[in-house]
Amino acid sequence: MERVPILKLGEVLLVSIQIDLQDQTVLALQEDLADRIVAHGARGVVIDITAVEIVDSFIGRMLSTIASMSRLLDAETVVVGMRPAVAITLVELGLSLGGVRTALDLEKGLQLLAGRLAKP
Amino acid sequence: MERVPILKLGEVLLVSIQIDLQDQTVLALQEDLADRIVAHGARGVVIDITAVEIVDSFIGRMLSTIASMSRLLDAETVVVGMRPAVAITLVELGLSLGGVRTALDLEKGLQLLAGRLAKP
Amino acid sequence: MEEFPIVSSDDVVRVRQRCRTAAIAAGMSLVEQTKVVTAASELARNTLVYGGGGTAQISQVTNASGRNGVRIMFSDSGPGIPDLDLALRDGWTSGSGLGLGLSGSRRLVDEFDLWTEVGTGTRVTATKWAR
Amino acid sequence: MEEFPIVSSDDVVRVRQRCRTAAIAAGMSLVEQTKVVTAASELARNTLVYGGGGTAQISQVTNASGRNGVRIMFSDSGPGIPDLDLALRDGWTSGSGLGLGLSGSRRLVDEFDLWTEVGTGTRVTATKWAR
Ligand SMILES: Nc1ncnc2c1ncn2[C@@H]1O[C@H](COP(=O)(O)OP(=O)(O)O)[C@@H](O)[C@H]1O
Ligand SMILES: Nc1ncnc2c1ncn2[C@@H]1O[C@H](COP(=O)(O)OP(=O)(O)O)[C@@H](O)[C@H]1O
Repeated sequence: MERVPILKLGEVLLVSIQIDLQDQTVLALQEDLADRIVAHGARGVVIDITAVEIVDSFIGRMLSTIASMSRLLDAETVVVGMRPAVAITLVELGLSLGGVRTALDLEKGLQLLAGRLAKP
Repeated sequence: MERVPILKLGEVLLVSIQIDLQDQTVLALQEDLADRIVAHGARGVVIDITAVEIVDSFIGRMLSTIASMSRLLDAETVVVGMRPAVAITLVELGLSLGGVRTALDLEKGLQLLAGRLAKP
Repeated sequence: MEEFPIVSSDDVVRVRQRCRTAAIAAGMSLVEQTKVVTAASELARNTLVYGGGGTAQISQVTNASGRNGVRIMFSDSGPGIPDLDLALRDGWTSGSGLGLGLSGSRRLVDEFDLWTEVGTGTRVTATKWAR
Repeated sequence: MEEFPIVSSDDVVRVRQRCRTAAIAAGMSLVEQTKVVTAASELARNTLVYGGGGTAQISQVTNASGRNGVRIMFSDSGPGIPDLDLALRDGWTSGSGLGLGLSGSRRLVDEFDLWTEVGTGTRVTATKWAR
């Protein structure tokens, strides 16, 4: 099983998904991220899905789970780079990703988190 | 039945959960805390769950109840030290602990409260 | 027509890739490709998780008016679905899913057919046409 | 296999501890352990609160492909559950709970089976496999 690498940029963890995600890889990523948030005291997580061609209900749930789980660990998650075709498909599939913050691209996502981290 | 001790640090009450919580202990803790917040005019509550291995729906509800109850008594609650595995499990269980503030550890939790208490 | 087994979650990934290739070959737009590949991913996972493994078939099809499309079929010899109405409902799952696989993939394609028999198995056929 | 009574909330704590030991012995990751112990805690509490007390069984199991796991079973001779669909719904409680015990613990394990008969009792069996 491949693992998705997690990079550290100051107080933010950056996950850039570059592979076609297998279900086990998705579960491992959730666990790895939870561990790393606590280990580094990270305050933000950016998940870059620019390269992700489809988000089905399993991957969609991963995004929601990561957002909720990181909130419990006092970190905020932003999903960046969602392709237009993926967004349309997600809606038709019935997934609204309610609690998940999104931004257009990595830069906007980091800006959004920086705004939050500036606050005490 | 064991009781969870409540320590006083200035305007903050500190609860460090070191035992495997029985339901009665949970209920008693809620009541003890309410009494102590009022008795000491406490402005903040820190609940340290570093040693807590699982949070099920009963314990999760206690955390929400304490947060809401202390807000009504003009004190703010921060839950600190949640383990990564506990956060993932809570999300899958379906509990998001909406109104509960969290921080990485005791130090960060106290900082967060200090920021609030500094304001008039 | 291509046929291959679904016995591990690697195979679900492979189904997506083959379905994408077929969708491109059928001349689908990017959105159409994304929809049919997403449906294939949902159905393949069901075959694996609930059907206990099975087979995927992916074919290019052409209709009477010359439109091209992709047909995906998933069959297993698993337990079958006792209450189909319930299973096709948004949000209903017998396991730990979101309950959007069947209902959602039905919305993503143009034709959707589900045959199931308790104790025998399940076969889902879905077709999407290029516009 | 270990069996013990659930007649007080002490016993719920003991179920957690025994379930943890079994989960470690099965080679589960920390997250897997936490999930199965949390499920056990929910189900044990239901046995106590709604079933009026009962029995817990915790066993280590191995499947055909050699994977290890933990199976937990809770039985009581309580009132049973009149509407199972309702009881399995997120947020539904007949008492003062959050209504996440059954639905949530089902999500936390790999196999979940609930047998109940009004006037006879309830038996929940849940299995989680180490990855
Ligand atoms: N191939 C299958 N064999 C047996 N049961 C199935 C199969 N596919 C789907 N089901 C049943 O239909 C239910 C709904 O499926 P679906 O809408 O895909 O949601 P989910 O996959 O999230 O459970 C499943 O929970 C399962 O009970
Ligand atoms: N062992 C049992 N015996 C009888 N009824 C039960 C049992 N377990 C669960 N139930 C019923 O199912 C409902 C939902 O249970 P659950 O999802 O655990 O939520 P909660 O425990 O918060 O009520 C309970 O409120 C109760 O009515």
